[in-house]
Amino acid sequence: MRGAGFFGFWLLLARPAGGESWADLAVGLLAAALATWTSLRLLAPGATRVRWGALLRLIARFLWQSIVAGLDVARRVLDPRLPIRPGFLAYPVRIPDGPRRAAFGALTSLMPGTLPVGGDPDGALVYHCLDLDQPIASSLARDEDLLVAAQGGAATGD
Amino acid sequence: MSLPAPVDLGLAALVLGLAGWVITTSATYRAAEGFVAYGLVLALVWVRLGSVDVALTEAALGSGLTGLLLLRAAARLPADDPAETTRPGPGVRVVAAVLCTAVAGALAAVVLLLPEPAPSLAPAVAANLSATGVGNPVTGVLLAFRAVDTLGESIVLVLALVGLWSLAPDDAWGGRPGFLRGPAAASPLRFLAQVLPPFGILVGIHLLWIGADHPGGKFQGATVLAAMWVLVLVAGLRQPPRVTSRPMRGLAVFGSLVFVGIGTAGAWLAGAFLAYPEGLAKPLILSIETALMLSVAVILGLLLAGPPEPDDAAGVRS
Amino acid sequence: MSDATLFGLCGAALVGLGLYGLICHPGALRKLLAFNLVGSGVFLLFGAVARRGAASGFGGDPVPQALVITGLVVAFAATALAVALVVRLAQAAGRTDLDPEPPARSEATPERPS
Amino acid sequence: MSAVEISTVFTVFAVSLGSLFFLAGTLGLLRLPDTLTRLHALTKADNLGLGLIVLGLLPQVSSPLGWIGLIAVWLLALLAGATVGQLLAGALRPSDGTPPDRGGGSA
Repeated sequence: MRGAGFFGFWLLLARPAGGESWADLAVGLLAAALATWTSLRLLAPGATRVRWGALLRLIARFLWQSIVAGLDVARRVLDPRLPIRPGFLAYPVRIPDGPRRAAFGALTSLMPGTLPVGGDPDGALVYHCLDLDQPIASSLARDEDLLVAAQGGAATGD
Repeated sequence: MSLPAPVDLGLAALVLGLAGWVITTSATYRAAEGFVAYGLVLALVWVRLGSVDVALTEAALGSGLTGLLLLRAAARLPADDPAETTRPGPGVRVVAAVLCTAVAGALAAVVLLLPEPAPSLAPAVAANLSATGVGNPVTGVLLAFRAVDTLGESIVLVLALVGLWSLAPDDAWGGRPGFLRGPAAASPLRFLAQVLPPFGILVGIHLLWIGADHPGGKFQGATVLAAMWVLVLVAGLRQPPRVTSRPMRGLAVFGSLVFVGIGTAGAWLAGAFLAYPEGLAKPLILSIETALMLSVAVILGLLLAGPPEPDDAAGVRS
Repeated sequence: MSDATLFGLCGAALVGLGLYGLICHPGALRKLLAFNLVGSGVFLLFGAVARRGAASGFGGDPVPQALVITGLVVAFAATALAVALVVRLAQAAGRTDLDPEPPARSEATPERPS
Repeated sequence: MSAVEISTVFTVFAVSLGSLFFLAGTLGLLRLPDTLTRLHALTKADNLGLGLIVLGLLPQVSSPLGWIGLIAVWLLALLAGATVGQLLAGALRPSDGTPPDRGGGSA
């Protein structure tokens, strides 16, 4: 599965024009195999099944929220009064520490008004927020629910 | 005589400005940061000069890896280093400025007085490139017409590594390289180091593979591979190998050995050291490139990882 | 003025700037940074020569370009070795200037056996 | 209008809009009071700006591989931006966890 993805990425790089030799293809397969091996060693696959429906909803929400986030920042910056109320907020994240929580951090760093700055001793993620008056915690909770659902598991299971 | 394009003027001004910042700023760490930016702008200059091969090397090696090396070194220096604050007196500085202006002026005069029409080996390369079966003239020069230089360079890299390791104190020998070890990396960095390397491997092999006919090649590919390895090391996902590890040492000299082996075979089959038999030039060049890329990637990574340190060093020093 | 001449002059200026830094900074790491500037200035001179030698359908003379690539790799190896020396010097002496006079402080600095 | 003209207009529109967001991000860099809030402006506005530029360029590329390639560029830039943004933010986090209490204009 990952191997096919990496071979696809190779094709993107190589841009086949139709005049390839077998050698080109063989090198591509070899490169994809190496990449897959590395990927499996660095990031062991968990026992998860991707739920496509939930994944599609997650992607849709991500795209929509990206637009909202960009517009939100642009509006605040262009407003002569500069309406921001920055501050920190600890969000008790349910996803256990590891690659998935990192993925959640990366995802939410692109969402409107939130930027993870690290964890705190209680296991929560600390966010820097552009405007504390926004309903940030509930928005984060929705992101988290969707991410967990897309990975086909309960929030605590791995 | 035509005027240079505004973009060239802007790039030249930016390069000189950043170089001035590297020289004049007071803190070493900031100077190293400036050097990274300087290297990236310089890569753009190389693109404007029509040398995409050099631009790729400059961006990856000159700016990226050298910058990382200098930044980590600057962070390790003692904070109360007297070298950070002392400066020579105004007399010395004026003399130095006059002297350096004279050197730069002489070089500038040389540039302005370069012979016209410019001598060039490009026609000679173009005439003989087809014999190598390689489409990228720079790769042709590196591995066919001036292969001795490249062989020497691959050996210089091995020697640099030997020199680096010989700086280790006696009690550290047999330990693991220590420059890249540090406190536990932040979770986003670990995530990046888990996700990015496979893509880097694909890009590195791609650069090698197209290097025969397009800009790219073993050095650029090796730099990308080394960068991925260093990312994994910095993120703490893997430990660098012990300096006594035999597989790692073997990999480091593998490229030079293959190069020498094929070169010696050429002396026997094609009549001269490093000559390639007719028709076999391209596959032989590709084998050398592949072997060299592996070795260069390993050596670059190890050069960045620094000399070995005692096993308990990370725990004791704090 | 062609782009080759412009960047050639730029390279000459970089050599001068780097040389000045090399002389005027007491810290070894700063000297190393300055020396890298000198190196890139020399490479840029090569680049100007390569650009002027554009012929036979190539954007530049490939021979100087190949030499610069070789030079960049060797420069990196030399820099790595020099950085290791500087770090070792800092470990041993607690300072990185190359002043031959023994500093008063260094008596207090514990010397590692080597 | 022919299909080609429509796609050209779409490209010009989307790319200009994307550039506007880059401009907004830069303006945020200048106007916002501290580095953490500036990071917000950069990561969010550049994500949308680059996304719009990629969207605008899609009709100009004929092969499906080209489309996926453009989208891959966007995704890799997102990964890089998100990672670097978090790393910088983590480095800038005040050690006692109190908000940097300055420049907060009332909403």
